[in-house]
Amino acid sequence: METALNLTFIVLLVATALMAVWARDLLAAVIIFSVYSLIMALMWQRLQAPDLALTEAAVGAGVTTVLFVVTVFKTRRREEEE
Amino acid sequence: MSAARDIVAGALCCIGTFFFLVGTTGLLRMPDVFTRLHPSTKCDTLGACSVIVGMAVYSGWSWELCKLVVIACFLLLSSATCGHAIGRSALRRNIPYWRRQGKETGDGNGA
Amino acid sequence: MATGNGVRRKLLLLIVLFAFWMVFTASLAWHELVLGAVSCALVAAMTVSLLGRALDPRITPAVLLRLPVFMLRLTWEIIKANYDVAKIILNPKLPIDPRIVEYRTYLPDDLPRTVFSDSITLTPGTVTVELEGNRLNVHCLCPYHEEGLAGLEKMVAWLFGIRKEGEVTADG
Amino acid sequence: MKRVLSLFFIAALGVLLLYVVASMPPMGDPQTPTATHVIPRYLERAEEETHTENVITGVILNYRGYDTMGEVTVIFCALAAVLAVLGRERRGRIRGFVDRSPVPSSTIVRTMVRFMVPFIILFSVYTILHGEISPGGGFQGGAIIGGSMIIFTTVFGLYESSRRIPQKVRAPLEGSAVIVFFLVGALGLVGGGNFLTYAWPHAARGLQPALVTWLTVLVEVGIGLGGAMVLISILFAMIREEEEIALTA
Repeated sequence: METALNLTFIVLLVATALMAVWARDLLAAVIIFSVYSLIMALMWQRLQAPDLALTEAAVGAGVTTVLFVVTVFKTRRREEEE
Repeated sequence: MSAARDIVAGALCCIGTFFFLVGTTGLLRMPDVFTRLHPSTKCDTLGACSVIVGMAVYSGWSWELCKLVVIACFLLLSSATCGHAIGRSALRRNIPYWRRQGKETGDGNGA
Repeated sequence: MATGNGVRRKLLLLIVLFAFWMVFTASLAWHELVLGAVSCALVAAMTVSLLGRALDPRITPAVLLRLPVFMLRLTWEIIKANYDVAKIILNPKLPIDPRIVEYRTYLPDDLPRTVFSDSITLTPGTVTVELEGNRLNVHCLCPYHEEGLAGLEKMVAWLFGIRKEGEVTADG
Repeated sequence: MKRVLSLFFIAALGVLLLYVVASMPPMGDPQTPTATHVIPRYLERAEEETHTENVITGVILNYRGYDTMGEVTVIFCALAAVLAVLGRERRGRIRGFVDRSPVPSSTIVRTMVRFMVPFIILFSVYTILHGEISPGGGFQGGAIIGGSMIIFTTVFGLYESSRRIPQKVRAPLEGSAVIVFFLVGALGLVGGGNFLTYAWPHAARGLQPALVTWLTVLVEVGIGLGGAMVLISILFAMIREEEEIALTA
């Protein structure tokens, strides 16, 4: 049971990381990255590191997402076709 | 007593999970932004709230109960506000909303 | 702003924040209480100007007393709402006929209106998509969902102690 | 060609990393020095040595105080770099908030944010002050204050929020994390101990535990305030340009 839960989290982490890298729309990438941060926060909690979980949730999912969104809107949002 | 409490708490958590499931199903089945807001605001809120109530039953009379109530209140407020914000920005961007067949599509500016 | 008014606001905010602090520290040790009082006073002094008009004329001790009853009634509405929405979603035919209806409320201020529209969002098949002045645009999932609005409005009016004819509806 | 090459490099790097990981002791191996010496020492003696109930805070601020001081400096440097590239928002230049977004913020969201922000700030104060007995601490609390101001700024605009936390308040506080940390460390020297030990051999013995606890709390407060101000300043610096363009356009 424990292993299954951990495995689910890890698979989700890898999946969101890949999706964030592959997303053509940068805004979508930022949102996916914040999902990644949330899963990571859950993971920290599971590893009994509530301090890190708090930091990850506040910084990873909250602050950096907004900073990334601001940056995305200041630059071009979509990747150009090759 | 303790067993009964466990059963009630477990049942509430199951109900919560069920509503999460329903909310996600609705999110996938609904046709447009506005209709998708309904399952995502309502079902997710009740789902989370009943999981929280389940935990409150499990913890019994203690400070944790107060904390859980506070969390539930914040959840209600924030999810309702988020639902409104998404709906409003969709309306402001003139995203047409879905109508039944035979009726014309709304222009997004009210009936 | 009258000074007496400002002090009343600060005290009210202080009390609410202190209750919040008590819940989170979960302790009655004296140093916790002193620390809490000091930090609550600090936060209240810093943020009281944020709340402005929303706090003082609207939130009174009577409102705070009525709040739990309101929450219970709202919870009942939410449960009904969810049952309803779940029934619609799980119906294979998906019997929805969405529309955006306009509703004019007699609730006077920002805060009652906000509470009203948030309750609308949480209850059967309705989401507030716009609030401007006293005009709300509500997205209804099915036509009959519209009927619940007046009852909710009454509930919110009861919470804030507003009578329908008694107060002039300020526009804007 | 480039793709194949980069894929090759990444694959090579991955294999190398996996190889190194394979030669590491297994995770949680009880035979490693970390598990035989460091962890028991922390768990057994942290409370009496650092006088903080939360061992993690004890480790971060006391045993590894130097590390944390370095981290705090890195955060401050990040702000310095952002400000060097983007520049600060100029005082008095923004005369009014020009809402260029197609969706101006709604009454409901505004009212809700008004009510939420005091509670969020109080929660972060709680997180900072209770860092030594429960999970949390300066970094987390600072991030939460920063988050609350970010919510406020996205809803009410840069004009409103920079009026509430003006630059002349923010600028001195940005370095508070580093300064408080350094001062507390130096106080340890004055008290007859080593830098950043929190222990004052010259002070009375009975005073020692309270002294250590309160110095730790002081450092937490410094880190919290500094971190929050750094985050807010970075956000303001990044939003600034748009608002100024909006004004001239």
